[in-house]
Amino acid sequence: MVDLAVKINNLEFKNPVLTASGTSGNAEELMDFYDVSKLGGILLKGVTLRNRDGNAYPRMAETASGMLNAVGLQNKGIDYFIANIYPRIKDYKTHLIANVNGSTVEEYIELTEKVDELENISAIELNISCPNVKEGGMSFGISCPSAEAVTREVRRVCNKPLIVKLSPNVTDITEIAKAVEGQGADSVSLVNTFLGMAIDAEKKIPLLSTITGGLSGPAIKPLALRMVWQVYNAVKIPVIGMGGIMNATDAIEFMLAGASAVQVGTAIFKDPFIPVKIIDGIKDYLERHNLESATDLVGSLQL
Amino acid sequence: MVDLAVKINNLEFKNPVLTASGTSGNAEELMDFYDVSKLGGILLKGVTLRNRDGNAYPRMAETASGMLNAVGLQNKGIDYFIANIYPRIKDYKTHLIANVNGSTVEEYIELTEKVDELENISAIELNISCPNVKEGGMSFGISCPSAEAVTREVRRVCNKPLIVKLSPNVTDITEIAKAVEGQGADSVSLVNTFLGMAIDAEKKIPLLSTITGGLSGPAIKPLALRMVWQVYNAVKIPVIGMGGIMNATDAIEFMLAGASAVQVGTAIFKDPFIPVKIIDGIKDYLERHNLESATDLVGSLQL
Amino acid sequence: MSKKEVKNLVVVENVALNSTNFLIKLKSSESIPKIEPGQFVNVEIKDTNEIFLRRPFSVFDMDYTENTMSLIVKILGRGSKKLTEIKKGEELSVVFPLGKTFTYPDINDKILLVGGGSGVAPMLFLAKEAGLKKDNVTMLLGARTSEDHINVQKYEQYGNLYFTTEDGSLGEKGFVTAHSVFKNLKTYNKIYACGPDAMMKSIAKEADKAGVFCEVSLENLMACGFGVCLCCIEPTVKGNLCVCTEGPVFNINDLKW
Amino acid sequence: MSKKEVKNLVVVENVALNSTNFLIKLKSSESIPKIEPGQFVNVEIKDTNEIFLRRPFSVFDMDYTENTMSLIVKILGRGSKKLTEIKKGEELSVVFPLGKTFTYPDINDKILLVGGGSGVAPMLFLAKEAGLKKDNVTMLLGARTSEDHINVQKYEQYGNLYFTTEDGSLGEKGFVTAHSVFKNLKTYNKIYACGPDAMMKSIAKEADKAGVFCEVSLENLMACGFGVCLCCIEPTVKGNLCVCTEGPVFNINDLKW
Ligand SMILES: Cc1cc2nc3c(=O)[nH]c(=O)nc-3n(C[C@H](O)[C@H](O)[C@H](O)COP(=O)(O)OP(=O)(O)OC[C@H]3O[C@@H](n4cnc5c(N)ncnc54)[C@H](O)[C@@H]3O)c2cc1C
Ligand SMILES: Cc1cc2nc3c(=O)[nH]c(=O)nc-3n(C[C@H](O)[C@H](O)[C@H](O)COP(=O)(O)OP(=O)(O)OC[C@H]3O[C@@H](n4cnc5c(N)ncnc54)[C@H](O)[C@@H]3O)c2cc1C
Ligand SMILES: Cc1cc2nc3c(=O)[nH]c(=O)nc-3n(C[C@H](O)[C@H](O)[C@H](O)COP(=O)(O)O)c2cc1C
Ligand SMILES: Cc1cc2nc3c(=O)[nH]c(=O)nc-3n(C[C@H](O)[C@H](O)[C@H](O)COP(=O)(O)O)c2cc1C
Ligand code: FES
Ligand code: FES
Repeated sequence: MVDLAVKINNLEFKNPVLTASGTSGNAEELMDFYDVSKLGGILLKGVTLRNRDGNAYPRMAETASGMLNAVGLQNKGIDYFIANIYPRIKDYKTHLIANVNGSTVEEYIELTEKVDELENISAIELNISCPNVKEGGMSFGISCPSAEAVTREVRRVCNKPLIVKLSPNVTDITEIAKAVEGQGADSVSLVNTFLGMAIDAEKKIPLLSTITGGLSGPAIKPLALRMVWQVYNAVKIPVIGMGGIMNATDAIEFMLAGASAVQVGTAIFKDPFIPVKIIDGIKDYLERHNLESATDLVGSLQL
Repeated sequence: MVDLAVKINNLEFKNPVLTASGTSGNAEELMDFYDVSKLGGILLKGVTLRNRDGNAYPRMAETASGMLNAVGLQNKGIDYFIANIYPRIKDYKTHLIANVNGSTVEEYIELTEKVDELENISAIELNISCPNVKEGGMSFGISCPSAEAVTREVRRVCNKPLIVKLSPNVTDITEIAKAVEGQGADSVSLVNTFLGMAIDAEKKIPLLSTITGGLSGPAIKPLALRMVWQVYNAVKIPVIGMGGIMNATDAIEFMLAGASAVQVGTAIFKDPFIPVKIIDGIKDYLERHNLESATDLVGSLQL
Repeated sequence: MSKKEVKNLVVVENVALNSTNFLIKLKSSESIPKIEPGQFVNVEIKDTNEIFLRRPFSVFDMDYTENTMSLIVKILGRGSKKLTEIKKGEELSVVFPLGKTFTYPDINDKILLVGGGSGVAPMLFLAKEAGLKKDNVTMLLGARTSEDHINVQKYEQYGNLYFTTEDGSLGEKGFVTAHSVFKNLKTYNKIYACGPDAMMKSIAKEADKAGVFCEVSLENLMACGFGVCLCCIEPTVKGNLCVCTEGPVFNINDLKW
Repeated sequence: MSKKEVKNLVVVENVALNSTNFLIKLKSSESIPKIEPGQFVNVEIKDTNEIFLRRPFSVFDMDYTENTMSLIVKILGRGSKKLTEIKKGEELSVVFPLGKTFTYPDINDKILLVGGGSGVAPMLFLAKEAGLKKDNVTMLLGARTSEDHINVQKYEQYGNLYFTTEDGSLGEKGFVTAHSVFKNLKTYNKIYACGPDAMMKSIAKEADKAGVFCEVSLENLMACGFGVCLCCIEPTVKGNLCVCTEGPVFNINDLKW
C-alpha cells in the first residue's frame, strides 16, 4: 500500500491534491459531483473584507490551451461568508483553506483576524497575486518590499499556517519567495495567473471588459513548472505548485520539481472529476515506480 | 488596392510580416520553399562574435500549444557569416536584419561594428533577451541599467536602425522599453521566449539538456499581446510584435495592439508558408474592413 | 441537492436540420436524470487543437425510456462546427444537468414562446413539456430567411406556429417583435424567449410595457457551467448572478435591461 | 537546390501490418518529386489538442507512376498513435523531401542492411532501390518477438532475409549484433543501419572494428525538419550538425560515438 499523505506545516493532507482558489467555488459546488472528502484540500474562493461585484462581463476568453479570466474577486465579503457559507461547509472532511485578499495592508490584517477565528479553516492563503483588481492584489506580490510588508503584518495576527500565493508576473520569483519566507510565511503557493490579453480582431475590441486578465491552463504549465523548481531550490519552506495541471502526469512533474502538494485549477472547468482522477493517477505512479509515499516524489528530479 | 507597406525607422517594408530570428535560418532554408522576396523582412539567425556550438541535445520539448527550445545561439560566428553566408543571401529582395548577441557589452560593440559594415543588412536587432545562454543574453534584458548600458554603447557604433529585442521575463516590460528608448533605440521588438521547463515524469529527468529553455508558440500569445499593448502605450518608437502568431488573425491582433510590424517564429516549423499566408490574410482583412493601408491597423484597438 | 454528472454519452443520431442546424441525439447506458426545459448541458469538443473549454447547449428533448437526450446545435464558430461533425457511434462527454428550468405555466395559462437563432431548442422543449391545450400555446420563431428555419411541423400538435423572416421568405417580414402577435401581448399570461440578446431585450421591453410575466434564457460565455468560475455573470437587481447556476432562465424583472 | 514542398496528400491506404505498425500510402494529385532511401517527410498530426509539432517519418516506398508515397508508422506515443487512426480519403499535410539519402552501393558491392523498430522502413526501401543482385544483399531485422516483426516476404526478391527476436520466437535469439551475420562483417562492402540508438551504436562499433563502411540513419527530436530551428543536432567531428539537413544519414566515422 502506498501512502498518499503529505505533511505541510504540521497539517496532514490525506493526499497532495488540492483544488485552487477561484476554481472550486466554496466547495459546495463540487459536492454536486462527488464527496469532497476525497480531496487533500480545497482553497476556497478568494474572499475580501467587503462585498465585491467583480468586474463587468465579459470576464473570460478562451486562448490556445488556456483561458483568460477577469473575475476580479467577486464575493459577498467575509461577514457574509462567516454567517452563511462557513456553517454549511465547515464539516466537510477535507482541509478548507481561505484565500484572503485586500486592497491595503490594513484590509489584509482585518480579514485575516476574522478568518483566524474560524476553527475549521485549516490555513490561510494570502493572495498577493490577483491580476484582476485595480487596488492591492498583484501589486503587493510583484515587489519585495510590499510582499514583505503584507506578510509581516498578516503573520502577526495569523495563528494558522500561512501560505503566501506568489505572482508569476515578476523578473525573479525566488526573490519574492525568499522575502516572504523571511517574514514568516509557512509555505508558498505558486503560480497565480499570468497577465495576458485577447482581442477580437473583427470587432477590434479587447475580449475582456478589463482589457487584460489572468492566463491559466496548460499553456502556462512550462512557466509554472520552472518557477516551482526555482523556488524549491531557493527557499526552505514547503512549496505548493500549480499552473495548468490537467492530469496525474502534470501533478507528478510539479512534485518532482519540488512541490509538496499541488493545486488543480482551470482543469476543474473541463471536468470537476480531474482532481480525483489525479489522486488515483499518483497512486498508480507510486506503485509502478515502487515508491512508498507521495513525499518521495517531492524534489526528486534527477539532474 | 490596399497598401500593405509599413515604414519603420525610415525603412520601408513591402508588408508588415517578417520572420523571427532563430526560426528562419539565414533565409536560404526558406528559399527551398518559396522566394523570400515575398516577405517584409527576415531576421537572420542570432549571430555571435565567435563560433558557438550551442547547448547539448536534447534542445527541444513540445508543450501544450507551444515548444521549449534551448538551442543556445549555435552559429559559426560573425566572420564566418560575413565570408560565407552573407555573399550568398545579400541580394535577396527583402530586408535582411541581423540579430546580434554578446556575452559582454564589448562583444556586442565589436559585433555591431562588423555587422554595420554590411551594406545589405538593413537593420540590427540587438538581442538582449536570449534565455538559453549562460553569459549575457537575457541577463542584459531584465534590468534597466544593463539594458540601458548595452543599448547606449551599441548605439554609438551603429549607423543602421537599431531594434532592441526585449525579454518578457520581467515584472514590467514598459520600464525596459522606456530605458532602451532613452538610450537611442530606434524601435523595440518583443517578445523573446519565456523561461520554462519540461519534465519526463517517467524518467524523472528534465526534457532539456539545460533544464530550462525558452517557451514559444500560441501558448504565449496572450502574454505577448498584452506586452505589446503595454509597450505601445509607453514608448514613442515603433514596436515590432511577436509571440505565437500562427495566422493572419493573430498578426492583426498584434497590429491592433500597437505593433507596426510582426515577426512570425515557431509557426514556420509547422508550415514555412505561414508568413506568406499571413500576408494574404492581412490583405483580405484590409479589403473586408475597407481600410486602405496596413498602417491603419497599428494601435487601432477600440477601448 | 440535485446530483450533477460528467458522462460519456453515445451519439445515436446526428442529422442536419438545415445547412447550419444539427440535431444530435445522445444515449446513456444508464438511466438519465430528469432534465427540464431551460436546463442545459456542457459538452466537450474533442480532437481539435483550437478548443480548450466545453460548450453549453440547451436540452431540446428527453426520452427517459430510451435514455436519450437531444440537442440542436447551430454552427456559430469553431466548437459548434466541430461538434456537428461528430459521427454516430462516437462518444461525447457531457456535464449535466445544469442550470434552472423555466417557470412552468399554470394549466389554463396562455403562453407565447419566442425563439430565434440557437434559442429555438429550449422553446420547443418547453412547448412540448408545458402540458397545455394547443390553442393556449403560441410559438413564434424568427430567422433571417426561410432557409434558416428548421422544420418544426410536428410541434403543431403543441401549439400554433408563426414565423418571421427578415426577407419575408417565410411568415411575416421583419424581426420577431414586429410580428402581429406582439399587437395583443396582454392576451398572454406568460411569455418565454430565447435567442440573440437584442431580440430578447426588445421582447422584454414589450412584455414589460404590457405588464406580462416574461422569462428569458440567456446565452453567456461560460467556462465551467456549474458555478465555480464566476465568469458567466449577468448584472441583476440581486447583484451579479451566474447565468449557469442562477439562470440561464431569468425573469425580466430581475434583469437590468 | 532541391525544391521542398508542403502538400496535402490523400490517404489511399492505411493497413495494420501488425498490432503496432501501419502502412500508410499517400497520393498526390500532381507528380511527386523524387525521394530516395534515407529521406523523410514531416507529417502534420491534426485534430488533437495534445500535439503541436509535426512528426518525421522515413519514406518506405515511392511509386512515381501512381504518384504515391508510403510510410511505415510504428506507434510510439500520442502522435504516431493518432496518425495510425487516419482514414482512407482523409488528407495529410506533408513537408518533403527532407534530409539526405544513403550513399548508394556500387554495382558489385555486398551490403548488409540492419533494421530495428521504426527503422525498418528506410532499410527495406534501400534494399529495393539498391539495384544489386539478390545474393549481394543481406537484410537483418530485429524485434522483441515474432509478433513485433512485420511481413516482409516480398523483399526476398531483393536479398536474403534474416531475423532476430529477443525471445527467439523468430530467427536467431538475441539482439541483432549477436546474429551470425556479424561473425563475418568483412564480407560486406557497406553496412547500413536504422533503429534504436543503442542498436546503431553497437553496429557502428562492430563495423568500425571490421573496418567496413557504415552509414546509420538517426532519429532525433525535430521541430522544423528543414534546417531552421537547430534543435535536431548530433555532435560530429564537423561540429554539431542538424540531423534533418546534414542527416539523417551519417557515416559512422563522422559521429562521436
Ligand atoms: C445556457 C446556454 C444554452 C445554449 N444553448 C444552445 C443551443 O441549444 N443550441 C446552440 O446552437 N447554441 C446554444 N448556445 C450557444 C452555444 O453555447 C454557442 O453557440 C457555442 O458555445 C459557440 O461555440 P463555438 O466554438 O462554435 O464559437 P466560438 O468560435 O467560440 O465563437 C464564435 C463567436 O461567438 C461568440 N460566442 C461563443 N460562445 C458564445 C456564447 N455562449 N454566448 C455568446 N456569444 C458566444 C464568440 O465570442 C465569438 O464571437 C447556448 C449557450 C448557453 C450559454
Ligand atoms: C528522420 C526520422 C525518421 C523517422 N522514421 C520513422 C519511420 O519511418 N517510422 C516510424 O514509425 N517512426 C519514424 N521516426 C520516429 C518518429 O518520428 C517518432 O516515433 C514519432 O515522432 C513519435 O511521435 P509520438 O507523438 O508518437 O511520440 P511522443 O508522444 O511525442 O513521444 C513518446 C516518446 O518517444 C520519444 N520520442 C518522440 N519522438 C522521438 C524521436 N523522433 N526520436 C527519439 N525519441 C522520440 C519522446 O521523447 C517520448 O519519450 C523517425 C524519426 C526521424 C527523426
Ligand atoms: C476563473 C478563475 C478565478 C480565480 N480566482 C482566484 C482567486 O480568487 N484567488 C486566487 O488566489 N487565485 C485565483 N485564481 C487563480 C488560480 O487559483 C490558479 O492560481 C491559476 O488559475 C493557475 O492554475 P491553473 O492553471 O490550474 O488554473 C483564479 C483562476 C481562475 C481561472
Ligand atoms: C528554436 C528557436 C530559436 C530561436 N533563436 C533566436 C535567436 O537566435 N535570436 C533571437 O532573438 N530570438 C530567437 N528565438 C526567439 C524567436 O525569435 C521569437 O522571439 C520567439 O520564438 C517568440 O515568437 P514565436 O512564438 O512566434 O516563435 C528563437 C526561438 C526558437 C523557437
Ligand atoms: S460558467 Fe462558471 S460560474 Fe457560470
Ligand atoms: S529539426 Fe529544425 S533544424 Fe533540424
